[in-house]
Amino acid sequence: MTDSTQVAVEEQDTARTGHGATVRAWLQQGLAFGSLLVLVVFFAIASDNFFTWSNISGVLLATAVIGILALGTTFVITTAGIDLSIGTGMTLCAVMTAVVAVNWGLGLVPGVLAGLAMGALMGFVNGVNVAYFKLPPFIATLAMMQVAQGLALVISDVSPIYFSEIPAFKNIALGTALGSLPNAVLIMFVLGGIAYFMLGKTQFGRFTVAIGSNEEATRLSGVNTRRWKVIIYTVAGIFTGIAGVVIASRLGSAQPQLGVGYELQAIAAVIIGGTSLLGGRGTIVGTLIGALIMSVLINGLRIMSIQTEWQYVVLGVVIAIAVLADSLRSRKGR
Amino acid sequence: MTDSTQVAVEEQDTARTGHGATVRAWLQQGLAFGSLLVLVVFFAIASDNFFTWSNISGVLLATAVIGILALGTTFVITTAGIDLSIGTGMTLCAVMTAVVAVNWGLGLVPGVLAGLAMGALMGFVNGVNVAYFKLPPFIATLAMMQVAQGLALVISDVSPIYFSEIPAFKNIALGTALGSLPNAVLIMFVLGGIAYFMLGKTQFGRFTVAIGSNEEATRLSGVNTRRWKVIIYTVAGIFTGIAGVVIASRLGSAQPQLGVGYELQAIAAVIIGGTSLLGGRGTIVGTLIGALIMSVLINGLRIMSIQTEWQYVVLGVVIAIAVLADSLRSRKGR
Amino acid sequence: GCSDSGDGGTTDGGDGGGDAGGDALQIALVSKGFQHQFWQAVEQGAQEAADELDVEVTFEGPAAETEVDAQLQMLQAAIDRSPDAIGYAALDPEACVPLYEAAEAAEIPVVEFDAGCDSDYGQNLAATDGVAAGAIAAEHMAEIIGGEGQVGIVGHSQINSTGVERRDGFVNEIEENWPDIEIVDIQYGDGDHLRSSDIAKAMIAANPDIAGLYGTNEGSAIGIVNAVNELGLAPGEITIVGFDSGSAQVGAIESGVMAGAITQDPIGIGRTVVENAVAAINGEELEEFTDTGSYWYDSSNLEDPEIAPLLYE
Amino acid sequence: MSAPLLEVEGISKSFPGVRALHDVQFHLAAGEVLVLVGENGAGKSTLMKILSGIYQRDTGAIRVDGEPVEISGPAIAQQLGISIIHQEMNLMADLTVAQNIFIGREPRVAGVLNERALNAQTGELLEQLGIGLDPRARVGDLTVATQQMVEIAKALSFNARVLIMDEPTSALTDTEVETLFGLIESLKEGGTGIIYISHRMEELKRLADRVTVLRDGEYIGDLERAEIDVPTIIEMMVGRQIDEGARPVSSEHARDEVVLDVQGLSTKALLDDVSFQLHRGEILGFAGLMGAGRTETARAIIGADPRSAGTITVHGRQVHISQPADAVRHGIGYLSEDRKAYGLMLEQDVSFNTVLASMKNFTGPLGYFFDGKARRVAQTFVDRLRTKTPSTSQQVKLLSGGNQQKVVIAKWLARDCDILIFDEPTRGIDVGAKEEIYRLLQGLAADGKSIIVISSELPEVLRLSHRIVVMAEGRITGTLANEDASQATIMDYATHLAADVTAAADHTRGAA
Ligand SMILES: Nc1ncnc2c1ncn2[C@@H]1O[C@H](COP(=O)(O)OP(=O)(O)OP(=O)(O)O)[C@@H](O)[C@H]1O
Ligand SMILES: Nc1ncnc2c1ncn2[C@@H]1O[C@H](COP(=O)(O)OP(=O)(O)OP(=O)(O)O)[C@@H](O)[C@H]1O
Ligand SMILES: [Mg+2]
Ligand SMILES: [Mg+2]
Repeated sequence: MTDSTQVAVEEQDTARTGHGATVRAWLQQGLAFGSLLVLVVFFAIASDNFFTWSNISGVLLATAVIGILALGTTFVITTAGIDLSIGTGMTLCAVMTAVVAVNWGLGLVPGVLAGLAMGALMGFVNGVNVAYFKLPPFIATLAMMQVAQGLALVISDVSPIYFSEIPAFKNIALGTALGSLPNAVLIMFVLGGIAYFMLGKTQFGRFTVAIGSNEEATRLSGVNTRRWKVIIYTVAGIFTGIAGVVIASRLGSAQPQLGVGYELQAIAAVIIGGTSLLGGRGTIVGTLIGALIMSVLINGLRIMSIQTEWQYVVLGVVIAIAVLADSLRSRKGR
Repeated sequence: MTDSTQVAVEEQDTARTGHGATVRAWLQQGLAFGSLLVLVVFFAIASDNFFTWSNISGVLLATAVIGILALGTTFVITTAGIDLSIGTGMTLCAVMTAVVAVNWGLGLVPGVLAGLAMGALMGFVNGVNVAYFKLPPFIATLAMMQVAQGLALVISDVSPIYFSEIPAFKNIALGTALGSLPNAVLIMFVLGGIAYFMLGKTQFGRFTVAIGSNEEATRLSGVNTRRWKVIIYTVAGIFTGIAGVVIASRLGSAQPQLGVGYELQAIAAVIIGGTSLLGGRGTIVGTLIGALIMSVLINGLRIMSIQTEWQYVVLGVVIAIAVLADSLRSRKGR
Repeated sequence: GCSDSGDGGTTDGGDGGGDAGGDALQIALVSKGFQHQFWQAVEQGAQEAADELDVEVTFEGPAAETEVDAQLQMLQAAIDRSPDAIGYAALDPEACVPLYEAAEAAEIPVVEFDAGCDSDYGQNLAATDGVAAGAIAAEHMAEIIGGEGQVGIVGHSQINSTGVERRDGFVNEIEENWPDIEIVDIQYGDGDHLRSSDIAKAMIAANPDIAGLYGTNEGSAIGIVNAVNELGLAPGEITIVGFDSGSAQVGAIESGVMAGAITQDPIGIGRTVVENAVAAINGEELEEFTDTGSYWYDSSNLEDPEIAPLLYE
Repeated sequence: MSAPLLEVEGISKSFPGVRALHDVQFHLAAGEVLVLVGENGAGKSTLMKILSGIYQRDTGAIRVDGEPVEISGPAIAQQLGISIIHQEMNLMADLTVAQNIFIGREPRVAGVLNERALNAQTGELLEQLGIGLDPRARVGDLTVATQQMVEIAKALSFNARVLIMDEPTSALTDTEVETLFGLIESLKEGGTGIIYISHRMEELKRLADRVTVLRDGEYIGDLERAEIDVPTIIEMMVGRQIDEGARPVSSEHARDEVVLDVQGLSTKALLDDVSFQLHRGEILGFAGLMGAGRTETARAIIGADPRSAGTITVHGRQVHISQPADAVRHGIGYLSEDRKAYGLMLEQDVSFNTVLASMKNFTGPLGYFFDGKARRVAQTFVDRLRTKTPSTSQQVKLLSGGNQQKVVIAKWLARDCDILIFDEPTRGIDVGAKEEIYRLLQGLAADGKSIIVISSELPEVLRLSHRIVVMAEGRITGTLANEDASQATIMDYATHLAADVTAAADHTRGAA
């Protein structure tokens, strides 16, 4: 009798869970990837101009900024947190880079470092507010969103700062170190690889997932959850800083009024990819796919000359459907 | 033996929980109310022009729209949900009102009803997506946010619609049925009363809190949680509809591009008031106080002619502090 | 007494003229925005005039030109501060009417800039004719591309008066006078540089033969310039016509990537509104409308004395 | 003979890959107590969830009063008069006791909730049940045991015809257990049929009119009251014999070395001058009534809750512990009594949970995590504790209650702390596995680890501990060597201070 159960159990194993979490994660991503494929095929059929190298590389470039933001925020969302400050925060980092590189005349490297440091600082403050002052992440980062927006305007003196004196700066995003793909795209994929490693293969990632699954149980297991949360938000902040540098490089300038709205796009990408807002479930590959879905969709609609107002409608519906498919699947799994 | 335990338990009870939930709720609101008072006193001292009747009534009027949105969304947040569609949704309702009342020439009452119906419909769709299709509320309402934004532009034919032919329409928000307070303010307070009653004194409210506390347990108690969630989102949608009518009346027009950003302000008001994003804890009085804090703060900074960019910074910092005080208190309470 | 600020150098403005009155006049400007270069230039002009006339101005505007409600609250707060005069640029011509009544009741004169309010109380409107400006842009575009081919528009708003006027002026001019030019697409990027460049790239991808692109404000125009740069197209391969000024546009025109652009006179607008406000305080009669003009500039006239001062950084 | 009150036949239920039930049958008469026993993962809870409408059966028939029924949801079960106390807490933490019990059935006047009537009604119910609880207390503020009482009151409030209790006593101390048994007696007299699930064998004899045994999801057999014999039942359950180990004696651990010295520990809420010493190789039992402060003592030691006074000395060095991470760093591990809230990541798999407290052992350069090693270690614990799980990659929420508990135990065994504090470690664990865990703990102690076991089961305390600390009302009222202790002496210490306090309280109340 014991034997028969065992067999049944083993069967199940290979059939469904296999390496449990792994298979589930793959299914998830498979689904998001399916949505992406459907979109690509649809647009390729609908418009001759979609599937050209120039447009594809344009789509990838358009994904870069949102993608990098989404990567960082995947960690935060996996802890059951949220980061609303990434949009304006990115702008503040871009402005910081410009102020140091151009206004202070310190040049490219110090500028970039300053931008990243600014991102780390914001993330650190967010983390301290969330972990030590127990602010709900929504509020802590909403406050930071406002502060960053204000500070970006203040330190830039409410005017764009151009990198015209540092022509090399443009290459960070638009140079082509490898083939003809813009560097920004490479940066996104490299960061994706790093994030994948961090979330899936390191202690950092384990604790990120654990905190999102059950923070109190993690704390009682002897994990210094507060310190780790600060680290997680700081890492997310560094990604924000990188996004800031990339967008500044791409635009050739720091535009202090930019940024609001990017946070929701990035968060949407993360969730479409399969990361759960309830925490405990995060996928980096999914996030990149989610970001690609968003930008393919937007690009495709533009290529097809859909009116801007209808673009909003379609975007909303597709976001819902992309996640719907996932949620229906996991309901069946029950 | 049983007796002794009984006494012990009761003692503990009175000592610690008192009237448990009630006391906590009052403390909460007391704290938010304290922050509000501090702000009012500060601005009254800092500027002679703050504490004038005209300005106070202006502040109240400015609170009305955000306040009404925040009231409706308090229910949703109490269920541990979120509603990002209230900002652009409000706009869609305003446009709907205008289309029916002005473009179709059906006049005031059908217009208002159409606006409310539109709100109810959006809420209903959100509710169905969340309850039956198991979409995360963040995504369901983010999608609706986009769709509403697009539809508002589409049905208005991308231009503001003016109510100049229906002069009475302005009175909905700006008439003064009672003393010299604008009706919009009255509407907000009356709705506040209704919401207070609904959340605290009806089964609707009880289930709202129960779902937010432990949805599964509520379901296992025999409550049709899915149906109630649809009802809750629909009610929130009706509040959105009312906000749409009020803002249209106040502006004398439906502005189809308005609305983005209102959702975050309203949600911030709700949380500042003491409602928990984790669900299970909602306070209507707190929400109104939270909305007042936001608008007093913004108005005060304007009255003091603080530069706009610094206003953002101060706003962010004050939001954080207002909630911080609460979170520190509740940490001690443990 | 209108203003309550203590005398003698409270803020930067108080240069201690020591006249009989002592306190400087207060003028509150409520604009449509503050972050864009255009509004920064308006503020600059206002500040210059204020310094010359020895008055104090405050300048504020909402974050986006969609925020009608926020702007009304700013106007309300301005009235409650009881300045000596208000300068207002209406985001919506109707919604401001009740507040104009409040200003009238408080006996605060209101002068207008950029866009007016449908109330009789406001005095003088200092603004540019956006439709005319759009038509000028269209004319130059058409001439440069030789009167035929496809063009696209990257707008900054499908609904704000500036966005609509500049687009409509352009479209009407093409439709009426240039039958061989086809407007293939109009999309809107909210003046966001990044979004505008992605839109421009998509337009170019969708219409490989496109001959010209028109951006209706600074962000839209720079977005197009960035797109063309990113695609590695040679300067002039696609004719770009922009709007407004700023160092990036001037740079793009100098390098030949952009054919030319329309500039308004925001500094002039700022100056005019302050001068008119002071005149209104003094009870002078004001004209109904001051056209501050719009001008085509390209590499040939960048340095011209009439144009150069209009090209704010 | 009329049809039985409830009858099920041929019930099978599979989850993807797991066959939880196969052709199971049982019947229940009115006024009867049927005790359902079986190892962890035998399918007891699954069967009850089918009866209460949470799961749908794959095959088989359910008859109430001889009529076939379809129980498609919790509301239908309620209508049929079937009421259940779940194994895992299912309460709304933010609502009060009264609001929880009567959710959906609140007294209303013209649609308006009548809170006063609700509280009065609840007060009456609680009084009738002999549960001393304020109807207005917020459930989230109550201890696990009190919450369990609320669950019981809630299930009873339905006046159900069939009452299912899935391990209702696992979190209760003897006092509440007695209260509950009294209730069961009176319900029986009223004609309610009761299905009772428990791993506590001593309860069988007290309660059962009949015992039904399940093993690996299959029906094994029924025993009438007269036939009930614990060893026989255990053999039917586990398919082999379990011999109970002997009680230890305090002198068994000869080593006098003090590894943990707690002095004057107090907290704002409850604890008052708690002092004790734990020796190397010793198992120190903590006994006491519900709310005596044992859990609070443990939480205060490891820094999970703030202390108001007291020093903690580990291996002769006074240590500063302000959060659990500090405690673990000093070699103190704490297994919480509430596995769902404080012990497990339900969404994660067995391996994830097992290694969480000992991440250092699996972490290499750059923070690289050795997943393969973690899985191997997790598998060894699955084998050692006989955890019933298809693999180490099964999500913990899909395991049965007892097997979840084994995963929490594995987590602390993997960490290999010098000092282990186990709070109700065998909650919901079946007899066979329990004995294995006892041996495991004794083995650890023999290897020189020091262990504190907090338990509400006196037999367990006596079975395990070298010495026994008894607490009451936040104070230590006695410390006994095992050979001096009996259930009676422990109860004596556990209540005598309470009596004093009661007298004092009555006094002040009289004065006020
Ligand atoms: N939702 C589910 N998905 C997959 N497997 C499940 C699920 N629920 C239960 N199981 C499995 O079904 C079997 C029976 O579980 P059940 O909870 O009924 O056991 P039990 O007899 O109540 O055990 P315990 O005494 O430990 O509570 C177990 O192997 C368990 O892992
Ligand atoms: N979070 C808390 N805040 C304040 N008091 C609490 C809290 N948790 C528990 N208590 C109270 O502290 C007392 C001691 O509870 P504790 O859990 O330590 O007792 P215990 O001896 O472990 O008993 P059991 O776990 O069986 O209830 C109880 O009266 C309980 O009501
Ligand atoms: Mg069970
Ligand atoms: Mg305990």
